[in-house]
Amino acid sequence: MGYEVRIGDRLASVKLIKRDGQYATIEVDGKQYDIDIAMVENGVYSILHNGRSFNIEIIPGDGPKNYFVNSYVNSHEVEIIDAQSRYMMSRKSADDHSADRIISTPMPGRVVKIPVTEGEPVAKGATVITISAMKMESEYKSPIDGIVKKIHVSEGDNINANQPLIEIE
Amino acid sequence: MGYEVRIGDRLASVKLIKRDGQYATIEVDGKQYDIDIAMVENGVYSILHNGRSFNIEIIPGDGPKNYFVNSYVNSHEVEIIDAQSRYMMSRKSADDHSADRIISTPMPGRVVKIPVTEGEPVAKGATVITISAMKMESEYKSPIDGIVKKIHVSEGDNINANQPLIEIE
Amino acid sequence: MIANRGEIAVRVIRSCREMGILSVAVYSDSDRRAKHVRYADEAYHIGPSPSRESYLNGDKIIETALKCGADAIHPGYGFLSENAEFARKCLAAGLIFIGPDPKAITTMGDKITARQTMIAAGVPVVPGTQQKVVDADAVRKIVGEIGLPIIIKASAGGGGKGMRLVRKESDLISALKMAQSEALSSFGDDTVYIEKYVEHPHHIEFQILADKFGNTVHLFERECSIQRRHQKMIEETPSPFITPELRQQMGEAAVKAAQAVNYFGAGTIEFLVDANRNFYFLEMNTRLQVEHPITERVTGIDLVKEQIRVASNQPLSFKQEEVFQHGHAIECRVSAEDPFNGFMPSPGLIRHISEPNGLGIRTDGYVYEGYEIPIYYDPMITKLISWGRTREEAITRMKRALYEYKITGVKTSIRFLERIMDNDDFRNGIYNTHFIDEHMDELMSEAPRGGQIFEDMAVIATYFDYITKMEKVAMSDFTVTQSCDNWKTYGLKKNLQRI
Amino acid sequence: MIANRGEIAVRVIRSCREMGILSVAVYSDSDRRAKHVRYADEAYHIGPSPSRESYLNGDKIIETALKCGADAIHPGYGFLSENAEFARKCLAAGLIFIGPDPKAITTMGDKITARQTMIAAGVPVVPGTQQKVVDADAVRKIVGEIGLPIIIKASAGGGGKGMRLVRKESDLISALKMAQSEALSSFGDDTVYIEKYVEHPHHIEFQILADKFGNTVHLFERECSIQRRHQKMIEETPSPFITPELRQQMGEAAVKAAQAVNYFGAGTIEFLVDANRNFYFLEMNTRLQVEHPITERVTGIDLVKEQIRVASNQPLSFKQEEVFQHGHAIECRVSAEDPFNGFMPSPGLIRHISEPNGLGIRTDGYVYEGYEIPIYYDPMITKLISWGRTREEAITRMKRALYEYKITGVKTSIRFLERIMDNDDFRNGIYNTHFIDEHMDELMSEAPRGGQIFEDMAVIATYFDYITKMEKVAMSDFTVTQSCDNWKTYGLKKNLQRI
Repeated sequence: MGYEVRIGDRLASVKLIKRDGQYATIEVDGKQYDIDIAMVENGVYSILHNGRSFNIEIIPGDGPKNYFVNSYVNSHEVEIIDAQSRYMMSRKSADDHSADRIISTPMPGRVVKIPVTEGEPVAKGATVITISAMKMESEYKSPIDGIVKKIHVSEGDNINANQPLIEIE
Repeated sequence: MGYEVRIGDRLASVKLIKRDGQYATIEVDGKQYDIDIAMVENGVYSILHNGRSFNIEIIPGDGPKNYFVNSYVNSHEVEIIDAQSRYMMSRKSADDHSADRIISTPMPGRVVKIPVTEGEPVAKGATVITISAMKMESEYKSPIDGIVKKIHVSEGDNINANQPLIEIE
Repeated sequence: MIANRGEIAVRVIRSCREMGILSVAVYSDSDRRAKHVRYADEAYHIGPSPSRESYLNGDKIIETALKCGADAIHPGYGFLSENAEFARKCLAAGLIFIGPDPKAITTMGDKITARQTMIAAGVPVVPGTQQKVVDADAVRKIVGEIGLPIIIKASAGGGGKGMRLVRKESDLISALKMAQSEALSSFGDDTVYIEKYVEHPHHIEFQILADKFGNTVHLFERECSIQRRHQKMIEETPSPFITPELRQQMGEAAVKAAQAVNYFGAGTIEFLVDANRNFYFLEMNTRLQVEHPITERVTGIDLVKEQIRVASNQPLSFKQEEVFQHGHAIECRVSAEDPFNGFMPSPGLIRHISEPNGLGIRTDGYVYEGYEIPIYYDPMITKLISWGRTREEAITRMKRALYEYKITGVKTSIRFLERIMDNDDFRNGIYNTHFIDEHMDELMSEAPRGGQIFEDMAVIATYFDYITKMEKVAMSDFTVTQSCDNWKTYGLKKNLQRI
Repeated sequence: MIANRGEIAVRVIRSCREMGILSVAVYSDSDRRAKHVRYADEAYHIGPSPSRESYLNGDKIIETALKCGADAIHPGYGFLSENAEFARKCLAAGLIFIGPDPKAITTMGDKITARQTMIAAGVPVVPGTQQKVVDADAVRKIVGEIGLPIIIKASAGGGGKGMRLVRKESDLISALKMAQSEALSSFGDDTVYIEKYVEHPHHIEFQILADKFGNTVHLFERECSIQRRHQKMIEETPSPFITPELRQQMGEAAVKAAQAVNYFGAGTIEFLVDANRNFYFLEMNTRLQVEHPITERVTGIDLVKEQIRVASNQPLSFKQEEVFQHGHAIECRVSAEDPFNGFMPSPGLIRHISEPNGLGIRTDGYVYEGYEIPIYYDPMITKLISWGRTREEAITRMKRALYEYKITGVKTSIRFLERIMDNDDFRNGIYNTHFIDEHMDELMSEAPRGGQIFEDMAVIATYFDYITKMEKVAMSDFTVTQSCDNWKTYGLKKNLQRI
């Protein structure tokens, strides 16, 4: 079973060479690792490789094949790329232009202010929404000169991470 | 929905009077409690009752309706008694005599010694199996004068809690 | 009753419990599941999630306290802790306010009055005006005396609001106008004053403790210069910067400052110390500080217990000459934020926590597995305190503890704090309040640590996790698809992938 | 390399990490998922689960150490830590053994030789024989000198095996025979000796630390009289029983005892102290003790780091007169056992842990959520250490911490320890080694605490949990039974009930 795995900016090619219970040989970009791997807690793996002890924690991310992965020294965003993901990626890059025009936030919060209305023209860089989270306010700006197509939220609403807030076209 | 709930030696009769989300009125042995109840962690409930804050942890026990329940000051064994349980209880008490003659342990461990063989007569109080767990050895004795009917394990075996080890008749 | 939330509410309840005092928590809508609600003996709802409708609603808090029969209110830090009006209302309602006399809060809360009081008491203050500054003439006059650069500050202010640094004479008038207008809009009062700007200062504060019988002691200093945007991030005691002589002088000045306002309870005198080790009174915090645990660690004194004892009219149980600094303590504030993405707040669900433990480690936090950090309050979720016989041991121990500390589900500042512990200037104790700004590039560096192998192991574990779950899905396909339609199998598949 | 497992392996790795030393763990079959394996930099498998095939297999451990390039072996406590043969083999293989010279282990391991050495050094020992006792005549002679009651002990022994208490003259001969035969079968050596039995003794030990340059210091005492079947359960320092004068005398005797065998590293001199405060050398433990953290807490000294420094030929970094006892520390050993059911061991899966935290609390443990405690090793899973300025504060803090400590999935001794903290005699510091036996009824009392309401809330939560899950099952019945057969629905139901 071979996959490509995206970790940060790197695209690694990964293959299971053999497996016998907790012992496995896995190839990453042509380099073979003989490992002893055990899930020790929910989502945490202990890996022994040539005697070295690694602990890797895997947390589901936003998409079904996206993960946040913590080794004990770094955090990574990791994605499994299979045929379906490749298809989605190609679609997404075609759609990219429009996707960029949907304003959302990486964290949950509360809508403080929406200084624009639907149908109103906005200049690139103009603030279209202000979000407050944990005593810190952040302003989100229009990426283009355009028109406010749709406003999905109201002032005072609580919002989730990555929720579409405002569409500009 | 009314049930009987066994807690330690007490049999309490419990009834849900009303419920609205996290607010509920529940009657225990005729006493009504208006509570605000929320599951805060997996299996841990926070209950507020007249302002008092209680934390109750519920851990599944050996049977499907058996639980270990920890309040912050005590631990209890609790069982939900429904029609099915009542049937099982009546069956069990009929079988009681024979159930008593199956030797098992409350904890996992390792079989150190079985000084008897199948078919051998044993006196009441004679050791029939020695189990070691965590550096401590425990001897289990025959509850009756009888005959060793069946030995399910061998010396050196690892055993689970409540696993039938030896039957005496 | 603890009129607060988060780690400080839990902290206060712990000391209550040790003293055999029943504790009462209050909570807002989004804090029903918070640890302080679960941990207290009693808990009462006081309003909606936004602070001003709950934790800042003094009348509701007092009403709740009276209704449940509470004897005293501990305000923690933040929220109503430095609100003289609230303190007065508590007293008027017959409740003990665990803090100083409201008059001391008022005096220290108005910065110009505080400066005047300190000058009268002989405590050094930063050169500048003693009176409010209204017009351009007054500004020019004072600049003529103390020279540039200066800072214009709001008298009612705090936390950087209504503050303007002026380096050039030509900016003076516009800066004055802007400071006044910002002061008016932030605090409803346009009174401003002027202080000489101290270059590359250290922010060093002294913990003081006083009873109602005239005994005032200090519990030595805390070095709080590791700050980002006027927010402290790391504190330590003793300060690696000050000398024993300076420590004694500053300690005496801190005691004088507290005595000048007839202070009782726990309080903190903040000083600026310049590169030549001249020190100046900056302000007084008339409450417990976030960073109080490092003082507790080196002196052994439980500050919350002392607050409660003073509030119940007991004298201090020790004298100045009985207090010593044993070893070295450091505190790191851990926040739910993404340091590598503009310190963006990161509220959300805590999936997993492994807390550090063992010799010389203390944590004061309030989050637990399965808890959802609300969006309404401060991002600080836990404080990690290390102690060592020497500063070096405290640092290596802190590194070890940060390495052990795992919080997942939300982004935290743990990795950023680790990098500060690794910084040579920090390790050598050579830093001032500009430390984080000056070292930002290095602290932000995305260079992978530990080498390629850690990255490959992350890839391997993720891959292994994925194929193992795929196998399970394949097995369930085999047994389930016979009798259930495909849509359900898909749902099951999705679920398994999520487990 | 740490030739051990459990909390002590984790403890040693922590200090290694703070010193910048890479750590190597070893593990048996059932310890693949153990915390020390996960936490160390490297980890190697050394054999099957039973100790004698893994953690007691010295040759395999040395072979593994040589193969991975380890410089030194820390033996922890238990297992091979007091095995002179193992220490010798380490040295012969060119490895540093982090412990004393093997000769010191041998001398102190043979109880008759240890007694002779102490008598020669002028350290008081319990009155009794200096030589081995072979026959009835020798027994009668010594009883004539010291009187009854006496204890007959195995010279190669320890931990209560081969030990016989004799109160009546008529039992003397049979007791001698039984002790000899038990000694032979347990240790392969029937050598026994006789000591006067000390009634109602205190078990008080002194921590000593010595370098290879002749510097020997003691780090004061630990009171270890709270025992059950010769197993310590709670330790504290300072001892509430001994006086400052006695402390000094015993400390000097402890240093003399260590010097008598040219001891270096960390070691413990155990004394019996009778009701009149006469003290007698009992034995020396030539390794780190389980209860070492309370000494670390009051002296501030990291004993593992000092062990490593001594082993790498560094002198002690402090002198006797620089060591002080600050405040009071107590340790509670938490075991996976059921105190209310004959202290039956309770291995198994840990479902949930909430650890206590905050001021003055330290835990040293090794279990985590999802970890399965194996059946092969000691039931102790964690140690809880509290500190206070006074003994009373340390006790109330310990109570608070025990209240916060939740470990579920296995039975633990936490509730039993809480009851000891509540006991008046314990709180007043009036106890000796018979404390647990004498208070067993009270400690075992099943009287519910907190009143009926806690029991009703337990009932309510369980009931609520059950009906909530039933509702979910009812909902899934509605959507699933249409297309799947009943057997599967039943399986699903069962599963939901288990979630």
